[in-house]
Amino acid sequence: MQERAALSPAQINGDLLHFALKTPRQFWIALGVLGAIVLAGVVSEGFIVVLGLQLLGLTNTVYWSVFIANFVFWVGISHAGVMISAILRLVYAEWRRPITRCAEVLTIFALATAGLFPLIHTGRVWRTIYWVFPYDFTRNVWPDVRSALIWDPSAIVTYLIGTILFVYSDLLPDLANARDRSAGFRRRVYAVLSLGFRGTVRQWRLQTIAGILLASLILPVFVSVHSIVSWDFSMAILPGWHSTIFAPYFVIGAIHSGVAGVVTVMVLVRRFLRLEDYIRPEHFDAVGRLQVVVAASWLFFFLMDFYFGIFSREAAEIEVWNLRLFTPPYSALLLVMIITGYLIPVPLWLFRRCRRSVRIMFWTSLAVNVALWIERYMLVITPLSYKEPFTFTWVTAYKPQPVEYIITAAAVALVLLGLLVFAKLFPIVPVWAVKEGQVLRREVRIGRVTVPAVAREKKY
Amino acid sequence: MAVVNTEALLGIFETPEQVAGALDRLRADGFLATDMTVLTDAPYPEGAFGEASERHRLYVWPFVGAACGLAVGLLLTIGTQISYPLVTGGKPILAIPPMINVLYEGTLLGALIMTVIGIIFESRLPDLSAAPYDPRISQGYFGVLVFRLAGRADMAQRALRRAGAIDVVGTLPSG
Amino acid sequence: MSEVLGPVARRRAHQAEIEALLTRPRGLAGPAFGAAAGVLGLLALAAGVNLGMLALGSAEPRAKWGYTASAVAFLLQTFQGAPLLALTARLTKSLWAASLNRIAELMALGGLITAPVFVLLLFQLPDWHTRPSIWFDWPGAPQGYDAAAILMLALAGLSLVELTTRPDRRSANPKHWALLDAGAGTLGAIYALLYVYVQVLLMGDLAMSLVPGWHSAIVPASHAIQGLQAGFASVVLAAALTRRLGRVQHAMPLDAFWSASKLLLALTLLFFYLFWAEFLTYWYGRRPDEQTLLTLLMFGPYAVPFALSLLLNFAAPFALLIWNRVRRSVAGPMAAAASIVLGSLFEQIRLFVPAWSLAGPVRKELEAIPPAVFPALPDVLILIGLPAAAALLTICALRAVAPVSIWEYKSELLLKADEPYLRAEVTVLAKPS
Amino acid sequence: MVVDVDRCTGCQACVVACQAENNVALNEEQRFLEHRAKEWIRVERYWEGEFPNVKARFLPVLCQHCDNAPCEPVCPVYAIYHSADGLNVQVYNRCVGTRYCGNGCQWNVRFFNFWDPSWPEPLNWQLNPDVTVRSKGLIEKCTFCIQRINRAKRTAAQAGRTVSDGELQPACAQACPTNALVFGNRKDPNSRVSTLSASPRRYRLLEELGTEPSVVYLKRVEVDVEQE
Repeated sequence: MQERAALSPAQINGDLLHFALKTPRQFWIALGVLGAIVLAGVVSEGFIVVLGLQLLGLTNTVYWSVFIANFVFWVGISHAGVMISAILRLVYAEWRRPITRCAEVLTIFALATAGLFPLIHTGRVWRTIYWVFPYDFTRNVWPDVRSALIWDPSAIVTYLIGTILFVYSDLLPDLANARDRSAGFRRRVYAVLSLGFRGTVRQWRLQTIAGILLASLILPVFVSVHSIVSWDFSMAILPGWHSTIFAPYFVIGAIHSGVAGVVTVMVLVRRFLRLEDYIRPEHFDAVGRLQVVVAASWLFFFLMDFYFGIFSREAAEIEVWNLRLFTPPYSALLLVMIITGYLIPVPLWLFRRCRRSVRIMFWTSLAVNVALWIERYMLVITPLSYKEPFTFTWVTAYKPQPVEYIITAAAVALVLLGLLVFAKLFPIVPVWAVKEGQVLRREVRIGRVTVPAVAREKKY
Repeated sequence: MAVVNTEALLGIFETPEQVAGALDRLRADGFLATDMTVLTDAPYPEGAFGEASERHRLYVWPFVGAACGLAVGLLLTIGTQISYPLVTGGKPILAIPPMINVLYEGTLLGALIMTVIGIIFESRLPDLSAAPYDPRISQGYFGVLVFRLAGRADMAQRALRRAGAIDVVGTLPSG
Repeated sequence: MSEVLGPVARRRAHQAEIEALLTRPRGLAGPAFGAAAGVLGLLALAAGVNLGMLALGSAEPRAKWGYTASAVAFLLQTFQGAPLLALTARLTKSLWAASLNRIAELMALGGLITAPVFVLLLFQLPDWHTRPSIWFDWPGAPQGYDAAAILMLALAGLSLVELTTRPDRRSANPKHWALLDAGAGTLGAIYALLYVYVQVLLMGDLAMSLVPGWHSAIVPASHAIQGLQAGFASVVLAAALTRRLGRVQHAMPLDAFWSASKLLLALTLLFFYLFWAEFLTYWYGRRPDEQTLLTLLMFGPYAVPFALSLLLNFAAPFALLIWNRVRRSVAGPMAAAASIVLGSLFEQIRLFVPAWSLAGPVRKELEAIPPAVFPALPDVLILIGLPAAAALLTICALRAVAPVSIWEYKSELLLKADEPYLRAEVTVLAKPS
Repeated sequence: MVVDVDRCTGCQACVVACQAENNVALNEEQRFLEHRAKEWIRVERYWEGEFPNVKARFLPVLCQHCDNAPCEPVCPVYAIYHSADGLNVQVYNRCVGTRYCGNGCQWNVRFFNFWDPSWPEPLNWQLNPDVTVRSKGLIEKCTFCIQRINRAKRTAAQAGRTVSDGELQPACAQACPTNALVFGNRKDPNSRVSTLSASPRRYRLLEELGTEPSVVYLKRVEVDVEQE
């Protein structure tokens, strides 16, 4: 599986630090375009603050909408980082090396973007500070721990801080490397950030242990985050939301979209940073195998949600599924979701040749995320807008409004912008991990074939 | 922190084999295993250069952090609920299941923060010492750092040179 | 920098070990085997007789089948969950599991016991008309579909055993190897899919359908994950016993137990997580039907098996397995595994006995919670006898094939070796594509 | 509160009275088309039967002030709590507008302010000074005219007695020409509300959710034998 070419450390430095240390013109163009989209989103949000949420397509029953769908979607994407990085570290998968950091950084920016949505979707944005921080000291009124919306910030803050620290501790050796390769002001900044890391035996020892230790600590957080997001929904006794399966269903959906998100970012990094030597077809091959399993589990949970929704033959739950399956536009959306989330990508991923094609992997990964966005949209909107027992709320078709489209697009741009700026400032491929891979690289001859091999520390 | 105000010498090598040889030679000259370390640009298997194994207490940090996180979490969840006991939805004032969700996050946050602090601390960072360093190390060269020279600078330098060092840099004027 | 190694030389060095594995009297030695087989056989016989008496007795009350259902579910969790370890290892190309794969796959033979009793249970189900079900009122539901599924699962297990033991039973030619390469993975995947499907049917038709208002979508998934946990645990337990009693310590290295115990730890955490997801939803929702369910399944008449299940499936193995020193031994993982296997039994009891105590006409909601059904002597004999029968099959199979798959052991030797690295020693793993 | 469905004529007097008493924003036609109309109490109208044998059925729906309200614990900022009187109280100052409570409520009686309300001249002169005008971005709902409850309590406390049954009425009950809406203290076994809710016609809306609503409905008495 590992068809890595042997590379010298100097060459690795040159390739991987190039983008961080030099500024090509495309960078400014990309920065400008993404910045403009983000700015449009900020302006739209300004209108919302001034004019109120009437600008959104909300109605008396559909109180949560695209913003919450975006929130769930981006939290889902953010699961990529830990999924790829932590699990692959724990199983010592060699192919993790070039992709761990872009996965983790994707987590940071996706999560930060996700965190914006619950705040901007509230009616009084300027007061939400009360929600996250205790505010009423004199009367001792604090946030209510019994609310799922308190579990939510606690989980997201934990995950965000954890991931940032994870990335930082993993970045130390590369900051030291960048310090050694730069001059002037940049050098001083890198020197301060790298805390004077010099690469002693002890420091490397701790780096390798840290990767494993932090990975195993952050995995339980990772599972809890999307579970708690799912409990925002399943705690309410709303038919279609109040389901026990939501926690694992959300997590597996998050992994599905997250792994696809990592593939997308891998392709982008490979293409724009010209890292064809580092992010190689065998990496896509390995991710593709993983995706087959993840997609199958996702479909299983989707079917369970469906089966045991209608299993009880309760009118309300059946109504929700009626809406999803047979009522346009939801029926069409559901069809698109199944096709792009499973029926197209999975058969392709079964073929080794498709898994190794960067182009196919890119488009299938995008398709999966289209499907997963639709899934979240359906999960949020349909239970809210099914025909309820009261005539007052019978016809409640929800239509997204222009500001919602703009802010959704701005969120995509914001995440990409974050990745771009990060890649500009820091090496997005972990230089030291790639070098470690070269150190541990071996070959074994069995009969007449030479098989790639890897050296591991003897465990006992 | 390790080598503040201490004279030290850094030999630059091209191959790991030379480094292992240099360590052997230094030990033969009477330097202690704790008086030298190897600088590399990537982790090598433990003991590859025949260096002394490093003891650390990193595994204690997450447990301490988890305990702190749990304590802070308990304080916050219990404190906020009983400081102004408002009934909501007929749920008990001290509602244990929701608390467990928050406590869980608090515990893990504490563990994560303390672990990263532990990594930095155990790595002896931030390193403000003036010990010699050379940018070539992160370019694939190897460094052998000898400290606590105590007047044996020449001896160390000879040993490094003889082991194949292409360069020796140091904080004291080389002789 | 890379040196070319001589795997053939290494292999020759280990040839003696492999020969020993091949030629030694397999599994338990003569009299010990006889004694064990005798005891297990007697227990199995007792279970069979009691099952027959239950089946020939009056149809009502159906509650009397609760413990039989628990025993079937227990077999499905442990013996039939075991081969999933081999599948996971093969899919991820994990060399550490090479020495556990054989035991894991042989345990699939338990399917021969599970399938007939499962089918017997299907015909004890109450009237199906208008019952909550994923089959609605389709003709032949649920008996036809469910029986087909469980038989297919047993069959897939047998094929897996046949395929993976073949190279050890007779000399294999290149065609065999090609078949084995493709077959073991594909068959394993089919087995896994069938396993999950059977779990859905088991929980849907033999448990949830019987309890008014119980339609928890997570239950099939959490039961399947618990099956992975109990299955992996039973492999660890069985392998640890075989290692000791069969004296194959050198062929089952510590590494296998160390790595398996990490998976067990992860699955133990997952067990609690899935329980929590269900519990929290019900606790927070507080609808009357949900509160009834919480009482029925967790805190009411079956509080004791529920508490034991939480303790043995989660608390005890978690407390053991978080310590690396415990994981890095044989006794530690074995103790945790034993706890999980036992806990799994209590988990089945708290799920299936209350469900079958409600097996009657279709009701919209549950008005009163029935009192606990305590096991009578026949129930106890069935609970012990059915796993004993499956264990008997497994140890009989161990007479015919080596406890460690020799062909996998040999290929592990080809792909894995210790060698010096400057002043240290490292393990080199080859990764053929 | 007890709602006698048998007495309700669907005249909507309660809706208008509530709108006036509680400074609820005006509902223009466009608001209904957008499904953003605010009616703290609303009269649901159902048609039953085939033409010409059609019957209109009316059902006034207001906040049920559930004892185990699903809207209360989901609020992260304690903007909703359960008062000692058994009221489901919305604290406008604290509300940040997550609208989570609105999702939890199955009766759809929680209304979000999509904009700042405005009253054209001279309607702004009829605003009730006892009731806050709620700004945009928060949730509002029926309070059982808490301003009247508090005033009655104050008056009674000054006179050194407790509030007697029937001493106070929320605007909707006061306006009801057929006395279909009856308000009172459920804890007082002799109050009219308690007597009425002991009726065999008693039921509660969406009772199966187990939220213990405080509003009791009395079933319609079927006089039409043909229908049965």
